[in-house]
Amino acid sequence: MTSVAERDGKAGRMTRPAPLGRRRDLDWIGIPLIAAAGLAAYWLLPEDLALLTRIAASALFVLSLDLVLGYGGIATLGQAAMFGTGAYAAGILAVNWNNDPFAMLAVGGLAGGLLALVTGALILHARGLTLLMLTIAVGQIVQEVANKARDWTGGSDGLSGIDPAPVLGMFRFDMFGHTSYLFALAVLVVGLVVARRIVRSPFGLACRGVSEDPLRISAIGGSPKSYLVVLYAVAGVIAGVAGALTAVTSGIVGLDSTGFSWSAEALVMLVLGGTGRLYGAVIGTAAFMGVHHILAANDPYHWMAFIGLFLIGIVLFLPGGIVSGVERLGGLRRGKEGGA
Amino acid sequence: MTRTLRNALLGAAFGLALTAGSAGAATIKVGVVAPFSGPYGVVGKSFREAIEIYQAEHGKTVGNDTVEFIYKDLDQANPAQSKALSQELIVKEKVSFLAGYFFTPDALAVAPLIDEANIPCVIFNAATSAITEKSPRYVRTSFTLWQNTVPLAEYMAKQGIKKAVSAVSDYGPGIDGETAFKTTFEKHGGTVVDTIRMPMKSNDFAPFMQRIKDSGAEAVYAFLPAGPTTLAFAKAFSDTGLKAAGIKFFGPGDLTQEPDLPALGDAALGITTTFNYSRAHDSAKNKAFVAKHKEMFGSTDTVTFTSVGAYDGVHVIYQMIKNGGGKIDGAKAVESVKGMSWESPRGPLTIDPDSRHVTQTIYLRTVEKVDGKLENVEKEAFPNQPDYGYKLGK
Amino acid sequence: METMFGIAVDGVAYGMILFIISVGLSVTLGLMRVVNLAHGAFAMVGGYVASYAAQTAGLPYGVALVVAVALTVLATLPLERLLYRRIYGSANELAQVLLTIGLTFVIVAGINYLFGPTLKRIPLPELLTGTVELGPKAIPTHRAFVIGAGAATLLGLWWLLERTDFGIRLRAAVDDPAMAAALGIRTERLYLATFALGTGLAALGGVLGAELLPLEPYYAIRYIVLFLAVVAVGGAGSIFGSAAAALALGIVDTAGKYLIPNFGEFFFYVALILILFRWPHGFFKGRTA
Amino acid sequence: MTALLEVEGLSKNFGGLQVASDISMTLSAGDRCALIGPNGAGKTTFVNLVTGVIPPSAGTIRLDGRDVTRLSAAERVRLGLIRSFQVARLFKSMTVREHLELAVLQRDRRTFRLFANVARVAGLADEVAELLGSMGLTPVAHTAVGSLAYGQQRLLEIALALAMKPKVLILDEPAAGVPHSESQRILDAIDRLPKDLAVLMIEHDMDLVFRFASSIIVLAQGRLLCSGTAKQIAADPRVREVYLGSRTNAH
Repeated sequence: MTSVAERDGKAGRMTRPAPLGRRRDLDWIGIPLIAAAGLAAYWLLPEDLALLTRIAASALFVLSLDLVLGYGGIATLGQAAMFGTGAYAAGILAVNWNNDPFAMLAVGGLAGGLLALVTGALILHARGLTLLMLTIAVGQIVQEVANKARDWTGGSDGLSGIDPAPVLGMFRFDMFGHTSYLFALAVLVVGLVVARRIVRSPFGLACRGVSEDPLRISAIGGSPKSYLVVLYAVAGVIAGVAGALTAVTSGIVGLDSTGFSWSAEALVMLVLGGTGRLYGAVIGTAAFMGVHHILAANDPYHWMAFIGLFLIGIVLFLPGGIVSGVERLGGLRRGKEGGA
Repeated sequence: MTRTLRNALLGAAFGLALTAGSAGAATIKVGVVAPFSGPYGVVGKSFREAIEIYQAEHGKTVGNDTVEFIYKDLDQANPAQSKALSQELIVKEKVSFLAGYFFTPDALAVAPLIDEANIPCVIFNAATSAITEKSPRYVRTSFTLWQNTVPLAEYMAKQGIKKAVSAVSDYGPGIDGETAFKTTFEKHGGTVVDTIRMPMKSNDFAPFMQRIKDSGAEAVYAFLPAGPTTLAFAKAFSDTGLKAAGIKFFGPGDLTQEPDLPALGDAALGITTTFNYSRAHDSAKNKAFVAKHKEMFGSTDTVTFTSVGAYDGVHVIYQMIKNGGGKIDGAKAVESVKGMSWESPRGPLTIDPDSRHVTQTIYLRTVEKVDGKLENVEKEAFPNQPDYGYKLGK
Repeated sequence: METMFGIAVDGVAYGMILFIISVGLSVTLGLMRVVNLAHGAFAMVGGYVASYAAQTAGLPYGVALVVAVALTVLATLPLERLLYRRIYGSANELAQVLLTIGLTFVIVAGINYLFGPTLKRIPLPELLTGTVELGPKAIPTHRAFVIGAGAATLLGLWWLLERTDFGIRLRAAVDDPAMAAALGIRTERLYLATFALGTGLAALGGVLGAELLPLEPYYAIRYIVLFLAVVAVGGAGSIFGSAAAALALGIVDTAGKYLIPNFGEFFFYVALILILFRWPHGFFKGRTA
Repeated sequence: MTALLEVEGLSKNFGGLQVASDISMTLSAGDRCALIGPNGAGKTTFVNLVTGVIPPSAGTIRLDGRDVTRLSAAERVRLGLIRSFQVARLFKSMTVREHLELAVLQRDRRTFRLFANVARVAGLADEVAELLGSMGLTPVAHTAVGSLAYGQQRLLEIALALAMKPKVLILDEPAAGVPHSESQRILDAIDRLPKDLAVLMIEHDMDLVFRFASSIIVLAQGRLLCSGTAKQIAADPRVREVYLGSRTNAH
């Protein structure tokens, strides 16, 4: 493995997080900056809150993928399984028992985390293509279960009629989307804070080690798989919360929320922003969905060619994603880039 | 505090925008949400073409008001995205009508929105009966599985078929079709010997064919969403010798929709379907419609059931604008078209006051070659078919 | 008994189609270590060329098949030079996935633009229509033909990789590129040739499998999971592994859909999980891995 | 002296190939033992067997009196059996400091703290600072390992092993590939290893072996050829024969 890693080209760096120490100067400002940008968008684009809400909820989902892929090196195309499970759990809760938005988030996170814990323990011994296939298979099975459990999930018609109670009993989810957006933005910011905390914890440090060289982790007495399973579960909680957040803000859950294409799209957004950098998830999501929104309005057919060329371009010319491009431009990494 | 103030202001502005239509010449906007890209892109295309034909024929103005259509692309079933797009149409574009919606979940997603904003939503396609129950502001100009299946099952029973098998895709509309078929066919003395639900992602239909064969049925009722799976199913039916063995093939007409016919080829010959529209429908109105399509877009390949769904949907919207005298109040607008009847390219239509779904003639068709081109040739007509599934489905 | 036989025959027929369409991916993945998600797109290109050649240009089926394979290989060779060469090596998995997904999107958009979104067909010659009787079971003649073609492909590939100079050099180059280069083997050419082999097989599969997996622009995305499943279960790079995997998955899928159609979708993926649990590297761990 | 590491009759076959046969040895606290042998003698296999990377076909391994033959590599590490790698095997994107933090946290089983801040874990900073100082790595503490000089990477390997508070330390060619100018620092570091530690060093360089080792074990063709004090081994004709027979590989 070492020999291959040494042989690799620039693109191999895509999953390798840059060391924490280097980014410390940029780091503390990131979350307040995102919160401020989010609030600015609220005032500047009051008519686009529907889109902005979807961006915020999706960014949280992509963030969960970043934890798994960027910090754990787990190649997955099944992250939507956790997202969808969280969304359905929250929706079922709201339709049948309790429509408090915070309760919905909690149940969604719990459901996503549990699914990730169980499936992670089953599949995370595998690597590479095998793991990729296993994550896809889990996602497909979850989707099929949702399709079959029509009485609970509405099957292919979707689970509609989710009507969340006002936040704290005061702020109603109206069609203008003010409550939805601010709620989603707040959850995203909390998610970022939590993720940042985890990444900088002893656990986060160990996970970075596992993603680089699992055997070396064994050689200092750690169990790579248990780190990965816990990481997968934590990311599952975040994905589940993101799903629940979508259920809260859109009032409906469809089968697409557990689907392969949603997982793949999240991957594209993450890589666009840059893996292993929490803000990459937010920036990638905003860029992808924003550009999609503008382009799709003009010419839906060429959107696909555009995003395809964009992906190729990113791989060939900007393997670290948008964030790395910005960092390079800003010279933040100047003189510190060296070695391999 | 500022929040409430802001909301109040926006609400007021919005209210003004809605009523602004009354003040002389204005633009009335209609938001159309449909797949314009992706695997179902042809649906959006047919919607758009039909809308343009209608506007070419009837003008872009109603009274003093100009009617403008705004299109939003929703490439696959994604209700959360459907709601976000519709919300944007209402809040940002200030549309007075929502229209389109190909998939059921996408249509269901907007129910709370149209109630809150008091906006009529005219569904051009989404065919699950239960949709119009979810909001009084839905009007539908397409068809439902029940509507197509009930006359078909009755016809099959009348043909003396005793044992039939149903094979449907395992999703909402498929199950609707299965229920409608089983209920009706058994009510008329037939027996449904097997009900097969086929996974949506099936590629190889040979095992289902074997099961149909083993069931000993004389006929099969099949429903699959239009596209590659339908093609593979129909091919498998003829390739595995079921066709040769004399088993009859029936289904709702989505199965043999016009754009797929060339690819289906001879495998499609003899499939008998019931549907609300065929491109080959023999009426002056349809001939004019098809001719106009050819004139404007150069070919009639994309003319199919979604075309008339949209064409008649626009007609309903125009009528609502007329009835309101340029002033649009969602609930009243829907009220004003209840019971409305008109002549469409597909035949006579009436909006049922209860279900707000079109009561229409359902045609029995068989796929045949007409001038070397495969067409759904109408054999019989069953007039005044309502949505049998209203307040019944699920 | 008759039922079991019927399931077996249908399963093998389906499996052979899966094999013929997936083996090219196994070759590129196992021998060149490229996760080529554009495999489905190449298969689709082959199918469209054949469709165009047979329907619009009126060529006979066999000629259309050859033209499709040749043109697809020619059209994709520049891609190897321009794109794939930069992402060889298994440390680049994510880059490979993204680059080839990007390429797939471009091809989908291109096909959509050129041929439109509707289904396309490749007309079969008289000879391949109808059914053949296999004891109590009738199967479409075309499928019987595909089974034969699959078996021929299997043997041909085995011979090519195990018995020819090309195969020996290729395996040497895969095992140790530096050593192979030192021995004067021109790895660049070898990789180009292998890439051509992979795309040629993709195109062949696209044409032969078109009866089952109909041609439309989203073909490239719709079936890629299926192809990957076959390769993962078979073991990347193993020709016989791919065949075994395709047959196993074909039979499991067929049996599941016949016996319990309502839960047919579960069978395929549960089988996939169980197999990969038992054999994490596939049936035949890639000979080169 | 108590025996910390006892190996008895250790064997391994791959297919039909016997890569280790019936090797026995003992290592006590304070021992400085060198493991030598020509290339292909099975030294690396032996280390992999002892550390649990590959399971043995026969034989037992006891660590501090406890049978660890069936334990995983990680479990043996937790019991104090630590190795360094022949080719420096480090996390290229992490800084020197982060390596040592990770090792100490791992040793104390504090790595499953999801919400703690590494910078504020009690006692961590002090211990890491001490380790950095003892290996002379303080100036490069915040440098990513990928851009360290090779000698410094070897020093970090040793520091990492020490951070685990080993009972038995296996050093796999600690100075291999290091330019002469830097090797002195590594030798000094080895000299300063805690006295009560049992150390097994695999080495080719005979100067280094004789400088370091109090006892020597010689492997050839997967078997224990002989063992004894440095003097005994230097005089043993069988050792000369083995080495002369494969001189080209010896250095």
